Amino acid sequence: MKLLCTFATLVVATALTGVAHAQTRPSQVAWDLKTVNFIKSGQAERGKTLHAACVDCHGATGVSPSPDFPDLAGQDPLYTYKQLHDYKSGVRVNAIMQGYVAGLSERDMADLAQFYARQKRGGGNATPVPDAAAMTLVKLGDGGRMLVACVYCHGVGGGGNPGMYGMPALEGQKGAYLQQTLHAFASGERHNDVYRAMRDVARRLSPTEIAWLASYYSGTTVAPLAAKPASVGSAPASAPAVAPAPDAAAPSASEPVASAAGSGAGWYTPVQAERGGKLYAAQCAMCHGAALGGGMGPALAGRSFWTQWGGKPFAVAWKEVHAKMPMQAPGSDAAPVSIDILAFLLSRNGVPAGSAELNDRADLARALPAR
Amino acid sequence: MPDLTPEQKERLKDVPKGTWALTMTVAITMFLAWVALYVGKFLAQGPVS
Amino acid sequence: MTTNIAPAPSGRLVLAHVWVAFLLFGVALLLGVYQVLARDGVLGSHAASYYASTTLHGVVMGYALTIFFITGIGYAISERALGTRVWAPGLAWLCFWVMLAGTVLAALSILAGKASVLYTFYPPQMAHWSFYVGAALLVAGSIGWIVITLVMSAQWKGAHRGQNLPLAQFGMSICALVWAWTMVGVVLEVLLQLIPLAFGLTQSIDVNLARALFAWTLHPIVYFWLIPTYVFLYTIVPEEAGGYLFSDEMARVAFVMLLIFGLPIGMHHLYMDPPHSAGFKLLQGIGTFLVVIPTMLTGFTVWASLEISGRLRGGTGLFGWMRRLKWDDPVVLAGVMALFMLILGGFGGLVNAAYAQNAMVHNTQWVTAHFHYIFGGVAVTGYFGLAYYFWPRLTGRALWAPKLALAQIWLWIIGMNILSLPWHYVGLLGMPRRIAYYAYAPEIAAQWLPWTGIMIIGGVLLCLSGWLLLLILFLSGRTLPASSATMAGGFARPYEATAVLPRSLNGFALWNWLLLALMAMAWGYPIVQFFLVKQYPALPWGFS
Amino acid sequence: MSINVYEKRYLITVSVLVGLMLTLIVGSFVLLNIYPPSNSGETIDSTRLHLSEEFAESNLGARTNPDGTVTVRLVMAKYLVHPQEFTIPADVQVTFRIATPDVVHGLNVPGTNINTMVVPGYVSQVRTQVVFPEVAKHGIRNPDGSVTVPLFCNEYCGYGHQSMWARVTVKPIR
Repeated sequence: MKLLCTFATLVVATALTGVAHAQTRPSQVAWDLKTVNFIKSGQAERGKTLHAACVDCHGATGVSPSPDFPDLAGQDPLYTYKQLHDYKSGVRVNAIMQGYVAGLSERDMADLAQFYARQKRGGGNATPVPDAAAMTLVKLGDGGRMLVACVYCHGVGGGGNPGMYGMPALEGQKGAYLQQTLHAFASGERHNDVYRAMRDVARRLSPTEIAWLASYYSGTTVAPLAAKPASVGSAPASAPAVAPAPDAAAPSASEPVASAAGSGAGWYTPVQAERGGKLYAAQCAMCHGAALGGGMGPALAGRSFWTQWGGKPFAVAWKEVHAKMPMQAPGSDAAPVSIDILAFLLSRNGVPAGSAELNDRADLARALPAR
Repeated sequence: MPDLTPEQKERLKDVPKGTWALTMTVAITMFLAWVALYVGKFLAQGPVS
Repeated sequence: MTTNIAPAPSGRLVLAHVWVAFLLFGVALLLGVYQVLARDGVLGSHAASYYASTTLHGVVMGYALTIFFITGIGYAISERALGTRVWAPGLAWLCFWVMLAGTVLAALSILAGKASVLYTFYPPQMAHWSFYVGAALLVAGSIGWIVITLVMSAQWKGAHRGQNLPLAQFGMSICALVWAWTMVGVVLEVLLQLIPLAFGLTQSIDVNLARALFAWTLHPIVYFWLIPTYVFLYTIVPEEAGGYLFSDEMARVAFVMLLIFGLPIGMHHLYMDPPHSAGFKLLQGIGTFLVVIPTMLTGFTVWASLEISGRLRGGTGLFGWMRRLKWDDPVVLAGVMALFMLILGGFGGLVNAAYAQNAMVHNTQWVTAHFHYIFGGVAVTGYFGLAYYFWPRLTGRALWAPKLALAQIWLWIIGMNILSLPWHYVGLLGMPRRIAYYAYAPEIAAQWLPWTGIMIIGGVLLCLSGWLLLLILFLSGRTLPASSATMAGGFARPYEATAVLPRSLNGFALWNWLLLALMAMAWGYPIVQFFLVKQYPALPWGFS
Repeated sequence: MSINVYEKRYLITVSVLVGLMLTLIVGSFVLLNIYPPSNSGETIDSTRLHLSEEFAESNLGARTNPDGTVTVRLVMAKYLVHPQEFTIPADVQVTFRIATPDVVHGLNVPGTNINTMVVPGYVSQVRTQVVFPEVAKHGIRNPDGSVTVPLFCNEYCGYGHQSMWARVTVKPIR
């Protein structure tokens, strides 16, 4: 696990430089006869050997151990190939994946795609969806908001649609991953969908609806997420002639700041938390999960936060974050960076904000509220 | 020519005036209706090419 | 006095064809009611079942009902007109079973949800191979009828040198020729493009070549459907109405014009397609308007024949004869109603065919309303008349309840008007074709809702009428004593003496050569262009 | 071959009427340059559409040309029109250029003559000028005086066909 985190961060710097450039380029994969036949000719056996490098995050047979990383088992081979290709061309941005894919040839991608396509799909059997409104969205869409039903592209039950090229199966996919993906499409952070097909759908969904859909397809219950912290370079650099501004459905990235019970109880300022959010996404999200749900690293929200740091002096949290993190280069962050990240963590756990910024001197002795 | 009795021939002397009247009205009405739709809605909606 | 008249020699052959046709017709009517309910949102919203239903409704009405009925009744008409047995009945039966096998295969494929590509196929969306093979068998089987009809004509002319081929047989021979020329387009598309792609022998398809070949078929197939009704109007209705056929020669002229002008004008189905130039569209557009003339000519000649019967029965004054027509005879009623429906149905066609004006209505519900009005209103009403006329002559039994048959026809015409008139209006409002339910913003669908609600009533009436027809025909063949009408009853006798006709109005060779030239001129380049200019073929897609 | 005199008169009348209709049609073509949308010369590799220069994702939508006319580039792909919402002025020459990466689609805008098939392998092109009062009959009036009218996919393209449409906002020229 350690090795992985180290490798990932080294790559971050290179990936980030490519982000701005990758924004405008569309996916380089086109469903012409040559490409479709090339992918069809992928050798699953050879893919199996290549898969060895992916087991940590995506599981032995492509069923990922962590909710933040997608299942690849039973996925449409064209879709898998396109995602790998988009990572390599930088059209799809993810620090870890781009590092891994850099070494893959197109032949490797086709073989991997065929290997995963043959694996048995994971995921629980779809538990009844929490709400009828989601079923209407899935089966009929919503004319008023120009939303097309999910079934027409993703197939009944999200089982995939072999009649269309490169349509992903959603059935049994990890709930958190589905949620993150829809939020990423909504904010435009993910933009390798051809002609904004998913971005134009996702940006019209509310976080609650996104949670319903994630629950329906994953067969698990996914709690609605406050709007995803605006990560680095999320807004598409060159908005197309008609930039469909994310409308009211997707609230802006301002954090749900807990109501400060008087300035004394406040720990950080919302602006500070905002800055911290960006830094978190860049440095910590890949191991601790974009939604702080944990992954390779422990979860940083909810119960694990409170048991670890609740009721204790702030110094405990400060030492852990500033001295030991980031894992691959402990203590390499300057004090203000660690402070902002901690402010973000406090904000995501409902610790009250205030007018005064969190700082690594005055607040060290103060005890964090307990829960 | 079928062998018609004089009385039948008398009845048939006006054939096909009725048909002529009917079909002419139909033809002209259809023509006028078509022109109305062509000019009134099609051309009214703007050019196309 | 009831004499037990042996049914016509090929009664069983004809009845087998007509029963298959009308049973399928009954099923397709139920689907029609489902569709008019579904589109109005009454039955919830299910795209998959709607499009499967629309495919089956279209394939049955457009291909199965027509091919089975026309070939079946074609045998009966040829036998009566020429007074000889159907040539090679074995071949006729073989073709019947081939057609039936094809229809069942295609129907099963559609019902399994594997072929929701509608009756117009729409490559590159692909159905299961069984659908295409089924359709091909149905069409291939009908070739037998073409051969039989033309051979019977040739044999008769051989034995009756210098005599005019009886008008009814002349009409059915033209119908056979129209269908032979028409099917070339869709047969090429299905055999050379769709079946190879469905079996995976090829991996991509030139969509625009496929559309051009299908457009070749898509218009003249309408005359294949209509000519039997025109034969009914020209040769059966005047006699049944107690009058005379106004002009035998003009009837033949009309049939020939339908063959010549009806074939090379399919491009009005491609007016909005980019690959064809405005010039060829205009050429075939003008051709389409020329085909208005034989239709209007048929209108005049048949109305004149009815006028004769009306006046003979005491009608006076300019229009008095209309009240005196034999309204209580289902055969005559069917004929008169078909003529009335030809008017509004024809008007819809004028709008569609008017070159650029097609942009106003293309692929809106106006087009669907047009062809329901003209196919359902004119052709199928004619089929009812043919069925009521031939049933006693085929089964040796009287029509079960002529009064009920009158009600069935009135119900059909009223139902069709209630269905199709609001349908035309909804088309002018811009409602697109083939939508399974209202998935647009509510305020947009709201404009159409009152009208699509009314259409439900029309749909239900049509279904009732269709099933009433089945009941009448079923009971007519079974229970009642022999009817006095004999199979020997003749066709309409011409009002004015008909001299021996020039070879051209008695034979078909001249017209076939002329057609070859016209088709080459009209469709030559538009089809060959796809082999000259570099095309980018499309990959096969699913429809689900 | 003797033709009854009434029938002859009738046929002449019908021929004259057909002639008048054709005159109006050919006249519209010759004088007003009105003809069905055709683009027989412009093929395109639909399978690689999003990589083409003109139909790249960033190039879609309505764009005013230097000479004041407007060009709207759309892509119709299984079950979405890209972009789903755009604005065009009334009474200005608008050129629609549409292509599809997958199957056959079609589009029509009620109240206008914008109507064409969109087929793989070719770029569809429709030129028109939207007449505001006509469009207003079919659209929904917005507070700013413009009218939003639907653009439907009108050719069966699969189970999502009935869900495939776009919103066109037409702005009257003050």
